[in-house]
Amino acid sequence: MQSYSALNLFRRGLGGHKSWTRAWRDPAPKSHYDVIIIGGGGHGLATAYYLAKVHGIKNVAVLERGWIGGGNTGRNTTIVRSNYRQPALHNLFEFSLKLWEGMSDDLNYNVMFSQRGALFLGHSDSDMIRLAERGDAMRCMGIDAELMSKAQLRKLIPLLDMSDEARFPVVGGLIQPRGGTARHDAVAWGYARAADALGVDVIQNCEVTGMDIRGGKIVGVKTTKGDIGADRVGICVAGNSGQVAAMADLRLPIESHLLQAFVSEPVKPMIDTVIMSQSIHCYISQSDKGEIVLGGDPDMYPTYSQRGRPDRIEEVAGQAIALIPALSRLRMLRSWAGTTDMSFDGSPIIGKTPVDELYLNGGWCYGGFKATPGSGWLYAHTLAKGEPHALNAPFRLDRFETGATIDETGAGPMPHHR
Amino acid sequence: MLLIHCPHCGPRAQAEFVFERPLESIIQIDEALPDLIPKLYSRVNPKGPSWELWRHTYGCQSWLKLHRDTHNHTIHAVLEIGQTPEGGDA
Amino acid sequence: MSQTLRQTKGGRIDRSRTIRFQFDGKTHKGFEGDTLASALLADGVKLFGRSFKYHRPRGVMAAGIEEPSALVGAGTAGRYEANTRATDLFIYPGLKAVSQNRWPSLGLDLLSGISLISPFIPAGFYYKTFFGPPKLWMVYEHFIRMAAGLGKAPKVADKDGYEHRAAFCDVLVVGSGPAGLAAALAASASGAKVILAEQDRELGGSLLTDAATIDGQASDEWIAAATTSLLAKGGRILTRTTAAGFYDHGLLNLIERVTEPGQAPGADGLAQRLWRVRAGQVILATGALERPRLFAGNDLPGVMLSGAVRTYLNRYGVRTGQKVVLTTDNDDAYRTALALAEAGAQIVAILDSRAASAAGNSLSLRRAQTRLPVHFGAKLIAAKGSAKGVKSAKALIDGQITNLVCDLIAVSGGFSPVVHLHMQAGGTLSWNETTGAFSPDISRQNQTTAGAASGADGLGQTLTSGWEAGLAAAKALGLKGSSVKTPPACAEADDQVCRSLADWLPAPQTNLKKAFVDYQNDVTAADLDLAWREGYRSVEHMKRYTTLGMATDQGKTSNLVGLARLALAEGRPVPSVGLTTFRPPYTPVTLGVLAGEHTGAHLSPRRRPVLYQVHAAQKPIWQPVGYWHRPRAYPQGREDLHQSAHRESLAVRTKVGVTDVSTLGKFDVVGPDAAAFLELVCATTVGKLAVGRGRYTLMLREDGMVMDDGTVWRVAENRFFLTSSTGGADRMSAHLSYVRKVLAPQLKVTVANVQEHWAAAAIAGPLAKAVVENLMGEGAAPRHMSLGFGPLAGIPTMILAASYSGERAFEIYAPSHQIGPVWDAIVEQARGLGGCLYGLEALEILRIEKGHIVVGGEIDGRATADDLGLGKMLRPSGGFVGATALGRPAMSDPQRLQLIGLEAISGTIPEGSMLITAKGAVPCGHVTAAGMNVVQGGSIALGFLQGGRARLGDVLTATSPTRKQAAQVKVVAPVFYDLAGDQYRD
Amino acid sequence: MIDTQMLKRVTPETGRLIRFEIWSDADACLDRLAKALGTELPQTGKSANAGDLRLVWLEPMTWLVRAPEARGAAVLARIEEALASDGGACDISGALVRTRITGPAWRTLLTIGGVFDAEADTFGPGCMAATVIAHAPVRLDVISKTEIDAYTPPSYAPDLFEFWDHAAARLNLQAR
Repeated sequence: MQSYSALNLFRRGLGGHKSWTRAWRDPAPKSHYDVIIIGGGGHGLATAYYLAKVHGIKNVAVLERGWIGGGNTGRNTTIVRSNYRQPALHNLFEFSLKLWEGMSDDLNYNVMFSQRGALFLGHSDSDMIRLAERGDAMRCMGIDAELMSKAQLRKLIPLLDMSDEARFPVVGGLIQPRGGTARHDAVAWGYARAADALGVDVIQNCEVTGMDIRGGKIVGVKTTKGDIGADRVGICVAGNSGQVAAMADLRLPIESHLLQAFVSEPVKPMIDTVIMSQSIHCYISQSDKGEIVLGGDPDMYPTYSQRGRPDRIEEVAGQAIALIPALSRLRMLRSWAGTTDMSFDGSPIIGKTPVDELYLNGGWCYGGFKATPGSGWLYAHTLAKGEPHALNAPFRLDRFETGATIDETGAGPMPHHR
Repeated sequence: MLLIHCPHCGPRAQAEFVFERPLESIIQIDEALPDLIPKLYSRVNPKGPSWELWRHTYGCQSWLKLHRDTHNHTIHAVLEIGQTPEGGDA
Repeated sequence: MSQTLRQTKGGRIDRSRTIRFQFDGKTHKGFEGDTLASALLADGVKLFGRSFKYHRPRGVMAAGIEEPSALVGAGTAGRYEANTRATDLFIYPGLKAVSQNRWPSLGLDLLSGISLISPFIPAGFYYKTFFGPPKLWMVYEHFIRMAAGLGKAPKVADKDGYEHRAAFCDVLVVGSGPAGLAAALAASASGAKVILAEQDRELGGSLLTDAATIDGQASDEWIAAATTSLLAKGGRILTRTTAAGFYDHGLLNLIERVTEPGQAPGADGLAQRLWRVRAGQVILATGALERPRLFAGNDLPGVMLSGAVRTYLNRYGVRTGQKVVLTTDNDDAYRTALALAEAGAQIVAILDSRAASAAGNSLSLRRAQTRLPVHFGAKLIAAKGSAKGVKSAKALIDGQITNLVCDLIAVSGGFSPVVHLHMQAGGTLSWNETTGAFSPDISRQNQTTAGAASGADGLGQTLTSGWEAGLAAAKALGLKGSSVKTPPACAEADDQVCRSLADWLPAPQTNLKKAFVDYQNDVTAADLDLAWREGYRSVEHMKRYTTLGMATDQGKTSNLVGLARLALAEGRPVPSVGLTTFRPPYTPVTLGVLAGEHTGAHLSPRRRPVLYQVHAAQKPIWQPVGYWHRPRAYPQGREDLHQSAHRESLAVRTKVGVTDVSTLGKFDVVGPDAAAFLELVCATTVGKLAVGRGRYTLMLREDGMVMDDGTVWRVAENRFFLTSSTGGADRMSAHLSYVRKVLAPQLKVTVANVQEHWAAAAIAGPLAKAVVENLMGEGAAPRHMSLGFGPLAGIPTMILAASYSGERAFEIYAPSHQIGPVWDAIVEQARGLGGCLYGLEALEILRIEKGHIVVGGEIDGRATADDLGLGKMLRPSGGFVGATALGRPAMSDPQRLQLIGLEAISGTIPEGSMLITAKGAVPCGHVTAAGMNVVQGGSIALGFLQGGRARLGDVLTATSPTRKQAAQVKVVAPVFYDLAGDQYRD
Repeated sequence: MIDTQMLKRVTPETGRLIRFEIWSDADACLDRLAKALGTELPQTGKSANAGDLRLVWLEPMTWLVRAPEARGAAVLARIEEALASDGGACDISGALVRTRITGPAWRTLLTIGGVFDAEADTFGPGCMAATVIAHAPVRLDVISKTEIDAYTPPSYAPDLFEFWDHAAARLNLQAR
């Protein structure tokens, strides 16, 4: 692996950058792997990396139908935080957040993880109680969270509408200072490059078309590049989990929905932190490029189309302007849509399936990006040991059958009520 | 935003409708636990035609069965509750 | 300024109407009809802005919406619009525009020094450096953020109006060039209801640059006649209106710029309007965009698209150069050359990359050959110059490198049909290797493409394809044929063809590090090559790694050039390397117009109880509950919220209080099967309820969790009245309808949502009965959990004797529109007995003391009835929604969170705090609601505790690290007042 | 380019609103109701006058009757008698606020902030439609070419009426 550094950038710059080589190989699939990961998104690539790095399992292939990072890794609003209320969730996401903090150095690839803070606004005293409850739950577990007064908010985000006439007047907030954003594509590329350097085969344009299951145990997959044997297979295709699991005759507690996001044209810095709200379902941040990144509720019905409904975007625009009135004359530049794996309690699934040696990582709803390193690490652990880590044990597939669901919002089983 | 042909109100914007659930996951009240669990907590989640329950919440408030393609959004049929499609089960 | 480059006549500007405006603080003059670009170009301005990354000087490249370089900030204060294309901004009196991304000034931009280190910061350089701890990256990032961004950030709220409007038509035609007008005429003549949308301020498209003769008329006259005809047939014509998005089932969003960027609106206050158009058929006549070519310095001010040069000359009367070099792969550029020559410019050279044998034979080309220096097989290697503009060009002519002195380089790299909307609609493309262009292939919606957007070449083809598309659309809608049978015909059909021969290879001597593909984002051909070398070979990887096509021009001029470069590296044909996805918007759209009216105070409905104004007169503290606004407390004098709430709750405990409970969910359930129906939704026994009696009930979700609570009353044998929480009322309404219509369609019952039909006052306290009987007569007050009827203040009312506060209480219901006198009478009576109004805060204190649960508090969507201590209420026989799912093992786990009461041993219990056994321990529960013992005082709370019911008597800490508060608490049963329920009864 | 006259919004006097639903033996029940009300019930998506009563189709097998306040109780009793055990009726007088919009531009007004084709030629007098405008649920009943009744829950009414007043003011300005 060519080392990345300012010095090397300078040296190779003297040669016109002609000597840079591929960041990761383009290998043909081998006939057999110890572990096959289906899905070359951030989670799948991170899983492969940690399998090789932490567990020494290097005979690993990541099979990607299209181009790596082309699913939800490249279609999110890049927010990283661990400020959840339910213990199983904040423990999972905090584990992930700690990995984010060392990721660029670990991968020798700058993922631009920027801890400019993740803020939830409160718009009533009852919002503030709920935020304090969340913050208290986090603080008891050693996770950073601080309540913000109106005066502090005014200083932090001068453009925020602090007037009492607002439909949802801002009365305070809860900030996680260690939260922030990262460069989403770089996460996929960084993990691919680092995994590749450890011997993992990252195979693009290789669609899994079937599973070879014998006597209740998976022994390999069929792909557009031929049949490939494996001792263990991990599904990691959030957005399409149901489609891939169906190849093993599995039905999942997952519906595929659509989440849209969009960015404005770039302007000079105006918003430093990630802004979310307890009452208004939109989230706002400003990328390093200067674009305001905006997202909101999903489209509320099952679809794989990646064609969003315009009224959802319009709603988010209204919400964003309500919070920051100066956004009105900025222009939406690009919009996109991702297919989300909506699980039936709003929490992910990481663990075994009823098929021996077949594992599932999915159901991330619209919160998977921030979990990328943690999800990969824990999934690698689960795949390596054949048993879940304590952190992902609660996120087992059979929790719906037993009733041990992990319902952050208390919205119940229907994804569109969430 | 879809255009849904309500059998009562004619073609109307999706903004007037609310998706409820796939027909396969309608659970009768006396459903036994072994039948309820898969209906409540697992989905075919098809990429293609799907029978779904919607409601014309901001229109005539009817519950409607839609046969809708989840991939290209073509709506093949909209039926009233109690109607069954010709040659198919819904 | 003197408008030195303005021609004395010609063009579509109105020389009689001078418009003054400012650019970078300097006053300029232009004419009505000018864009900011044309007016400044006429004044000799060449430098318009600085590029994103290297701060290179940039001028105007195009004459329309595809402009990547000439971006300005337009307007001031709340009307300031950053990144406005100078080419898409028609000047108006008082316009103030400023250049962007430069410091301290456009001419002297200190950040242009970045250009010096450009060899070391190629595409994706930031991924390879800035390592170290995240804190260190934050330092680097601070400076990167300051350098990035383009325009200044807006700071002021926008007061102008935006409107959304729905429109429906048979045929929507996008684009009013010759193809669009012909299509609209054909559809309209066939009886279709037509909407024609044009992004420009006037109709005509290419005809505004290249006048022609159509059907024997000058094109201006033909356009005017077409307009008259369309309007006469009921068509709607929208100018300055861009089709920004093509969504499902024939829905398009059109953005109408009622005012220009930064311009003050008229009396109606409207800046922009969003048209939500649902069309039976859509015809896209969106034209084609000219592409630049690869040579070093192709981004210098003074390098312009050939068509744009002609537009500035013909439409705006501005000759943008005196000594001109043209480089082209098609015949169209010859028309530019001839027009320039006719206007007195010197044509230094026409460099045609085609071989003489492959060139076209249009009239323009033939005429140019006779009088202008035309070189076939010739290419540009480099443009040279400075921020002040191009000074010379280095060309490869007949294999020789030749220097040409010039002040304008007009470039044509062929034309890309505008297929964006076709692709947004889900269509597919076909590739023309000769012209190097994608054009629409299969349509997935009721949509066709016409004119240059469909790959038509020349005005003759364009008019015909538009006409045919219009007829076909009408036919598809089942309309009668057109009364007019022949398409519009033009005299110049032969001349207006361009016969592009795509040539993607730059001259071999070209310095690719200075050959820009994406002008705004400073992506060069060398950057693309580097990305490919590093393995970013999927078109999406290349885009994301280099930022190609991600600037505000959305790659309109750069995408295909970049794609061709990738195809070249891959050694594959262009279509096989794929395309990035086309998504809305076609051109950037203000967030303001997307939001429409629905922002600020109107973001979402503010539902007001019918007594809103009556309460407002008392100046209460309001509380949002979902969409509702309800009084939280009625402070007297200088009371704060807590003092007021305590006084109000004390009044209820000792005398009497009145509160508005109008917003509760309410349902009439009527019919012989009413009881049977209610037993499906209510988890408690309902059927045995006697007429005139009521009881508390719970409704569960299908997964067994408590969804809501309320009361159910038997009004008559076959008539029930059901109440539920305010916040859950809409959900409950949908749930009841679902059970009634989907699960139990056979039942003979009607369920009517009467939430807003009834308004109600709750009267609670030891003197509540006296209030009722004073008003309605002796014996009018029903006993606890019974109902009665009777007139009050002359209005027929219903009285439910139910208590949430724990005191003897009555809810008096009257129809909403008649509640006024009823309320007034009750309040007057209560006050007369020493009582007062109480709000939600007092209600909260009272219910906590009584251990009553609330939706959104203890009913949190995760609690079962048993968790809430109400398990015994459930009908053991089951048969209600949610009963079955309770049989899952985890639902009866003894370690579930269970509702408990908490009494402070020391300190005040913080609401929402965590319950811990020792410092540093993992929380074993939390406080859901905290209040006080109303009469005796003392901090009490409700909460959830793991296995809580078995832990009564335990001492825990309720800790709130975020508020630095804690209290020592004792776990008790969740009721603190009147355990026996004596206060309820008489 | 809007051809309009001054739009006016008039909040009329309140009347009695009765919602009723038929669940069984529909044909006979409809006959009884027709006799009781003096006219056939309007078809799907339609409305009609019956003396001083206004009949509006609401939902499948569900109608709204607007009666003068003074006759409200009598009309309700008559409907309940005709329904017998084949249907149920409820007084919902307080659940909806009716407002009358007058002026030929009511069609344009109702396209503002909406998703329904109020400009369709087929949506004429005697037609009803339920839709959502500016987030508020609205039921529309076309009275004549220049008049339409809009019914909305009272809690949404203040916001919606303010929205319409603003939009109408804009239209009136543009018409000048």
